[in-house]
Amino acid sequence: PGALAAYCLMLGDDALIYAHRLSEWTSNAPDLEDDIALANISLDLLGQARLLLARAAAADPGVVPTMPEGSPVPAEDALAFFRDEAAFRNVRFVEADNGDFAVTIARLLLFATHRLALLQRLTTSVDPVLAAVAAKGVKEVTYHRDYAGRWFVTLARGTEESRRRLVAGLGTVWPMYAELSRPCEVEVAAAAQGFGVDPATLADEVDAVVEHVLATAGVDRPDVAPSGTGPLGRVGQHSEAMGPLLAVMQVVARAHPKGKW
Amino acid sequence: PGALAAYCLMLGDDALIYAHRLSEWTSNAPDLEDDIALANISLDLLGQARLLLARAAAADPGVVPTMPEGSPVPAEDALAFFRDEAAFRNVRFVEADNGDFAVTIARLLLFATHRLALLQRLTTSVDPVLAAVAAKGVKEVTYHRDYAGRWFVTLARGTEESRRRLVAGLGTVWPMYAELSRPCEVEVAAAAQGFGVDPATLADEVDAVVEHVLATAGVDRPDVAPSGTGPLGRVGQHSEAMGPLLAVMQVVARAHPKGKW
Amino acid sequence: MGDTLEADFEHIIERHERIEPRDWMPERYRATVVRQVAQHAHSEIIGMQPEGNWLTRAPSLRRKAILLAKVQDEAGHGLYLYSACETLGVTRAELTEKLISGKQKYSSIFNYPTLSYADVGTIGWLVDGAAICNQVPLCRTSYGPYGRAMIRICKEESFHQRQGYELLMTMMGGTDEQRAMVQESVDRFWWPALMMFGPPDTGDMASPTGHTAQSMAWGIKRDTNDDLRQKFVDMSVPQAEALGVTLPDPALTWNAERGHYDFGQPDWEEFAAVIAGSGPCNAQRIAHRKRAHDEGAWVREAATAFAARSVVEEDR
Amino acid sequence: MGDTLEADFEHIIERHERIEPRDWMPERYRATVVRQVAQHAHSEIIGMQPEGNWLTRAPSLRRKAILLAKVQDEAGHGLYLYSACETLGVTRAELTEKLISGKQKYSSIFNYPTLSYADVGTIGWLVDGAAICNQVPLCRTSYGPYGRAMIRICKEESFHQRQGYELLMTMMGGTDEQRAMVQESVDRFWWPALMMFGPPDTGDMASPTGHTAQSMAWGIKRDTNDDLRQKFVDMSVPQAEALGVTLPDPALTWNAERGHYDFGQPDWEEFAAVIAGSGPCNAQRIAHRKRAHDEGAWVREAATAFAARSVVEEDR
Repeated sequence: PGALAAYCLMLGDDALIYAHRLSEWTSNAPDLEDDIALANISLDLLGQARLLLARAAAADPGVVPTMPEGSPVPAEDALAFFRDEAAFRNVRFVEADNGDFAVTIARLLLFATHRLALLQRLTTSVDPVLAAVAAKGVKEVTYHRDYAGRWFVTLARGTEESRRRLVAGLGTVWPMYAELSRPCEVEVAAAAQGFGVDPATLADEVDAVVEHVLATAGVDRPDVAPSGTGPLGRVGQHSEAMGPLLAVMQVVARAHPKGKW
Repeated sequence: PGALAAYCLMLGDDALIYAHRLSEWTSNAPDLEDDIALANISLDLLGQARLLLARAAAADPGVVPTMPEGSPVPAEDALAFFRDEAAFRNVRFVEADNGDFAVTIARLLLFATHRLALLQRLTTSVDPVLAAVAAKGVKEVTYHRDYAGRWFVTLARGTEESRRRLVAGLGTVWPMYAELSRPCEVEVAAAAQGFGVDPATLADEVDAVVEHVLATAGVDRPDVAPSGTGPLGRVGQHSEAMGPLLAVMQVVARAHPKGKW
Repeated sequence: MGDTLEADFEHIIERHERIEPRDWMPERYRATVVRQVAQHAHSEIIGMQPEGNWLTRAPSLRRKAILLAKVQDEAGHGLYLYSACETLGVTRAELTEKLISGKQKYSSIFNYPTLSYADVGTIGWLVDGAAICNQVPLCRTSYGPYGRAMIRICKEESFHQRQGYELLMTMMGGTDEQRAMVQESVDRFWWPALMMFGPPDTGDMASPTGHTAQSMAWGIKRDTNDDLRQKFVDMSVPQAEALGVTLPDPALTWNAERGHYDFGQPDWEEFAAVIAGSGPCNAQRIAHRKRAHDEGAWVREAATAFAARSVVEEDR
Repeated sequence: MGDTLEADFEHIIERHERIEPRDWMPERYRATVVRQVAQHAHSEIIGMQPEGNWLTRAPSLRRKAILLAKVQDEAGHGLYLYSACETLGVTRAELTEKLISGKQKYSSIFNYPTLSYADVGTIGWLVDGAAICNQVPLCRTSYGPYGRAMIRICKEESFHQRQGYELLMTMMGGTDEQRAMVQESVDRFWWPALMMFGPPDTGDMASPTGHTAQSMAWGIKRDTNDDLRQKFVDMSVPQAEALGVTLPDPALTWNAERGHYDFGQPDWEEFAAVIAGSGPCNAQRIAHRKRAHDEGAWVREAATAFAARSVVEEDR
């Protein structure tokens, strides 16, 4: 596929799969306010996913799976519901189960910090659509990061148990976190062509923000090895969590390839 | 469908769906011995399911979903993987999540006690296949019941926590338990025709065994209302746990309707 | 002095004005409002589950977004309503405890399972539709905070109802399987929706506790169960026709004399069983809420401890 | 006297007889056997995860039963091997603790994910195949309980290998998608399977700790890594041809002079990374085991408490 389409797919899939995971919190959060906040974050990311998948399809219709003749399924849905696992381009970081609230907050902090830095850069993308999506996303993800940051510090400095869980949760998500800043070919090409960003160039900035939150929380950087080497999720090699996620996510859509919803 | 086919489907679906749930314990049990025991119980029930689904298909080929031309999928698999939710005839009791080990043991005790009484009667079924399946099953399910009974008493009389969990677990599974002994039309017809059993006629016998285990464990019968009235699962009205279970169970088979495995 | 207060209270009620949190009110009025508002709040919270069940399986991204926003709105409604209760001196924690222990009820409708994506549409159309019939009059209810919450809630509910109806309409324009799915869903939800208005006001099945009469006198309730049920049926029949589905009631027919539809009675024994705890999902719904609440306890405790510590640190 | 004991020990080793639990043995021998048997036991237990991942998605009931029985066998192997360790005075609880804390290792292969149902077949064919090459010589290993456990295990592993190969063969006779699935799976597992024999015996990548030499001298190990790897390649190439898949090694070619296949080297840096904890699934595998172990703690405690109480009651 074209580099722009590939790049939009990648960013769209991150948002789509993570939105899916976060939506699993609905009716399960520790308090009503958090149920609402997590649903809101999920909705924002779902919105970003829809715009990015639509942009990918517009930039290169070849990325959209072929649907049976007469199928009314729009491109964004063909991409979300009719691609097989290996065609998804999200990082494995967003696939894993939510774990408890501490794991969730730790992952959200890392994800939102990275994505905010990325979207800020993308506001000057030479692709006007991408720039517009980024401009909208910056506001949203700033809130996501702040929400996660506040809870991160609260849990770290709350009770003994919350601190224990937070530290464990950070350790749980940390091994896959490295994948977000490990550049894949698509990102390198996207950066070279001026519409995308090489995530390696964001690492310092992201790291500084994360360090600041860790310091405020009085939590050490986890001393754990990264999970896997190479781009993995970005080239379609996912974790074992992805298959069951897609089985559930795609089941109704796939049962009705000519369905209207 | 014919009454015999409908009856075999029903008993086969109970075994199939419960075997599926129990297989989820694999690599997750409290100790290796229990990992092995639960896998063994799951395997026994899976074996019963295969024989019963095959009997259903032989008794009335009309119950088997139509597969695309040239599909090599055998009848037992067409039934397991290509029926939609509403065509499954298992009780909702076997669909629910496993919960913790206490919930699992409580459900296994109730399920195996009921099924053992049922299979013992079915050894004299006028259908020779059903009688043979039952004769084999009696030995298997006797072990299942004894395994569950031993753990039930152990947990009840182990630690404070294990007792608390066991009592809670029994309360969790109890509301749907009534469904097993609530006769549906198919069972009434099967009993009238001599190849099946009206589960209402088993209730006293099953109840006596359960009471005996409860007494040994020093645990009271839960004082909770039954979940739902009428046959529900037996007429295809399942619980909300069934959809996601089938989404996962059927995903690979459905992606390859002409696949050979 | 008690007499003056009571007279003032009665006076406000008579003039259809609002009772506000700081106004004097009879203890039974307070208890009745708390019970009704809490039950409504609990219904919003428990009501997140049957629809939330389809969030991970929504068949299009647009529908996933709509559903997520809707379930989120229900959480928001729960939030306003618990706040309205708090103005009467009851905390959210106390109310949650009463929900989980079964001491307070929620709408019987949420004890039915959602078994296909069409149920998301049917809940919007019929269940939210019935809720609106019940709730619009409550915008004028005598207790101020409740009435104001209801204004906002009704606005959103009516938006949800349109979205649900629109989903069903879209599905009816899809494949045969989709149309069958919609019909099957409507078949399952029609009677439980009628039950949402509560037992008949008269006859054997009428509520013996007489909540309705007292609540109406106090202006907490504004219409009888049967009136609201009739209004709902009259509203729904032409909508069903426009949709192309059959409502599963052979007795349903236009009565020109009355200017209303005649209709059959729901299975009131089933209703009684559901209210008594034997609905298909009662145990599951409460267990879900209890699990989420219990699993969140350490988070709420952490927030409390952190807030307390922050106050201490600021004081230094 | 120590000299006599040591001489007896050496004598048994030289004659390729078995050391039994009650025999005297040097502390380093004991430690080495414990380490090796524990690592093998851990590999069986962790090895349940990648295949167990497909239990709920097996595409036919026959395959579901085969897979469940196989994963159950792995648990059984773990059980024998932990028992063999226990004859050397180490408890299963201690070993589990060492696995969870990362103090003891398990086979690097299980740090790769299973991503399609073909992986179940490929693990049977290649991974169990490589395991058998490693393990058959261990049936003659010097420590008695280990050797006897290996005899039983090898018999079952070879059954599993045939089942895995048969699954792949069946899939190759299926649809184009299935054939592509098998090829993709073999592409992912070939190199990690070669790594299962450990680093080369000589050269830059050779293990600096020299475990191999000492273990061979003691008869705990019986062949070098490179010999076993060669044997595996020689065995697998004709099997791949019969299957109709391409092994992903352009250097793979028959060397008539050597009477063996020449083949390329795996990415030993990747191997080092996986051993160091950076495999795609290391963290996940350990976390899974830890979670299951932690969640089972109350059950094991209950069993212990119940057993203790039963003893007391019997004593009365």
